[in-house]
Amino acid sequence: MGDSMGGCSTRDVIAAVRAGSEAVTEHRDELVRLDREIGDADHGENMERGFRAAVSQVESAPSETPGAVLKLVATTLISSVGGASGPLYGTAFLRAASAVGDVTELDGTAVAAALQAGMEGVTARGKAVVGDKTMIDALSPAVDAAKSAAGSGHGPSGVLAAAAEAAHTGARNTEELVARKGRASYLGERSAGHVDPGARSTALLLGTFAETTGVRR
Amino acid sequence: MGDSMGGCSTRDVIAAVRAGSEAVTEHRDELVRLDREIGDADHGENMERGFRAAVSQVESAPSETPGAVLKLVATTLISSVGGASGPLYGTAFLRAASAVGDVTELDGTAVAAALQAGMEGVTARGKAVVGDKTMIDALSPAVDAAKSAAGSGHGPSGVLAAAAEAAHTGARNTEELVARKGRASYLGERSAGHVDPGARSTALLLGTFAETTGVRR
Amino acid sequence: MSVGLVLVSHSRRLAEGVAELAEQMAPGVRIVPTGGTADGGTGTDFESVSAALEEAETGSGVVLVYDLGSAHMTAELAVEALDDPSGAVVADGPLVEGAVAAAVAAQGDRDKDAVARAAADAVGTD
Amino acid sequence: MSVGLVLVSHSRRLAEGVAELAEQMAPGVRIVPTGGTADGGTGTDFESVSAALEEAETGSGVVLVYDLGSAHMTAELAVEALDDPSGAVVADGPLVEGAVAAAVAAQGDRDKDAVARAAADAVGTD
Ligand SMILES: Nc1ncnc2c1ncn2[C@@H]1O[C@H](COP(=O)(O)OP(=O)(O)O)[C@@H](O)[C@H]1O
Ligand SMILES: Nc1ncnc2c1ncn2[C@@H]1O[C@H](COP(=O)(O)OP(=O)(O)O)[C@@H](O)[C@H]1O
Ligand SMILES: [Mg+2]
Ligand SMILES: [Mg+2]
Ligand SMILES: [Mg+2]
Ligand SMILES: [Mg+2]
Repeated sequence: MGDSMGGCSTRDVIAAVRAGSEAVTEHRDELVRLDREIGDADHGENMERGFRAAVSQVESAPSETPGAVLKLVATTLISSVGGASGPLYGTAFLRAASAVGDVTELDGTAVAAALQAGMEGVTARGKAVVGDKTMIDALSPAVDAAKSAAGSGHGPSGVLAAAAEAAHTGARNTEELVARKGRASYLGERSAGHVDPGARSTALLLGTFAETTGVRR
Repeated sequence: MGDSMGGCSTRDVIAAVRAGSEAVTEHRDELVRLDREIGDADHGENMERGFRAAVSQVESAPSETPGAVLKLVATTLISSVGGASGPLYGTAFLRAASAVGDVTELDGTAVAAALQAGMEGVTARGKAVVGDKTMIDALSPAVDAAKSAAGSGHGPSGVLAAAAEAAHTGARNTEELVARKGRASYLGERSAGHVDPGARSTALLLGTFAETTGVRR
Repeated sequence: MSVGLVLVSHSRRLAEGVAELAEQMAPGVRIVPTGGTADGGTGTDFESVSAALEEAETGSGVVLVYDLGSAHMTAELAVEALDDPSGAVVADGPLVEGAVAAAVAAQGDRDKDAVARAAADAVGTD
Repeated sequence: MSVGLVLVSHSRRLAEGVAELAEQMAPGVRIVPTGGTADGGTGTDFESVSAALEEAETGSGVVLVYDLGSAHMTAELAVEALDDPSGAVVADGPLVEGAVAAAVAAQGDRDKDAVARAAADAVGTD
């Protein structure tokens, strides 16, 4: 759909979660490979397990608002992921749900605000700052890009497309960083030379959300 | 026997170890009770197990010298006690064995030197100083008393009797101390008001050694 | 009763072993080990931690000790999900040494903040 | 090969759980858990630690990590009993966090002193 052709409905959010789950499953081995280099080789499994559970929850319990979907995804990720990404993405979705409130459709500004709230949740939970080689290094530039796209009048898909592009760059740039948070911090200098798995999954999810929103019927 | 009536033979040392084992078994519950207050309630079992094993080793493998007996006791305690007292008493007996060397009989001076070496072993192993509420608080005054008794011409039984008396006082005085080493240090101030189990077992053993040597046929 | 303890580990065996050690030093303290994901893998499980929080609550509050960073975050989330989050506190400090120190402090009838501090100060305890 | 690791705990389950965690971060490192007395009780066993030292020796040396003070002393004695005591080093540092940090350092082909230092510095690692 065109960028300004309207908001993001509950059905759109559900579709995005479903697409996110498929993307994570498709990229499972890549995420495992990244996590094997600087972690414990489970990020792919963790994300696949969490998003599968989220889809099945979202599909079984009808949600009335985008916020309700986001909240259900949050609690399901928290209960099912089993690794650091569970509390982190869980808190992100929880804060995003609070940020969007009870509205039935999200415009570009609401999407940008949801991303920002999500990022603040990750920061509150994990205490990482930009440069620590975590998902924050994908999420933080994504939020900046989203806000600026929303500010110049873009709708949800434009905002998400801008966020996704920035997140991809941010994730790629984690390669040279030395980890200061999460398991990878145990590796010290040796963590440099590898992309952070959580930054990669953040970029992947945002890219998928942008695509799903962009091709909306 | 009279105090200066001769040295301490290999058989005497074996008899002392056997008597030590009996004493520890007899006082098993007392040691457990003390360790329950400021530790993990196993000092009685640990000591009983260790000294039983030591007696059985000493009785099965004929040793030629007092030093050889002490060395066998050391390695057996190290292998069988399972708690801090294993490495500590083990190192004490090991150093005592080195100190007495190859002689076939120990005089009062040799006994005092063995006690001193034993104490230095405990210090090297456990890093405790006087006042930390450990077996050192029984052993250290015992060594001083032993050296002074040996210096004034006492034989083994006189030296051990002096050591035992000082050790008993030292052990009793641990009651008011706050533990700074070993498990009891986890209790902080709350460790005061209880006698240290290891100091008590040290006093018990020295008392038994003194008695055995004193009633020698 | 004394403050309860919840051990939040990535491994069930690890948590049970720590509980075993801590209980010997503090037989009167309620210590609940948790570890591993619901499907038996390595990781932490929010639901088990929440259940453990309930089990460890004696009315005097609960202190949680964790192993790695993600266990810390799961512990925090479980506390935030309580009806009264002020009843539990996540302690910094090494898991084994911290759990033993916390258990001993709880056995000594210290309140939950003092118990948490004992865990945090456990580095270098003998 | 990389430096080997021996875990000296008072509990077998605890040691095995720690090995499980550390192995996930360092699958190429030889990690040998020991814990409990020969008769299955809680405590440390000199003979098992000695056997573990042999098993963990890959030719690059061994680092030992322990839980409580008496495990420290048992670890030291086992090292002193080696033909070449300079081949192994007892690391200070918390058991779980130290073992993970040491395993990761060993995986990174650090020498045994650097591996021991990684364990000692593991306090407050994420
Ligand atoms: N404190 C933190 N703050 C932000 N992100 C973190 C933090 N700790 C870990 N992460 C992210 O989580 C990712 C790892 O997730 P995952 O492998 O699922 O969990 P675990 O490390 O527990 O196995 C890392 O790549 C990183 O992006
Ligand atoms: N570092 C140390 N230096 C000297 N003595 C110590 C030390 N640690 C413990 N002890 C002694 O060991 C005794 C406890 O022995 P035991 O109960 O057999 O071992 P554990 O504490 O491992 O259960 C204490 O009462 C104390 O006298
Ligand atoms: Mg991982
Ligand atoms: Mg993991
Ligand atoms: Mg004991
Ligand atoms: Mg013990």
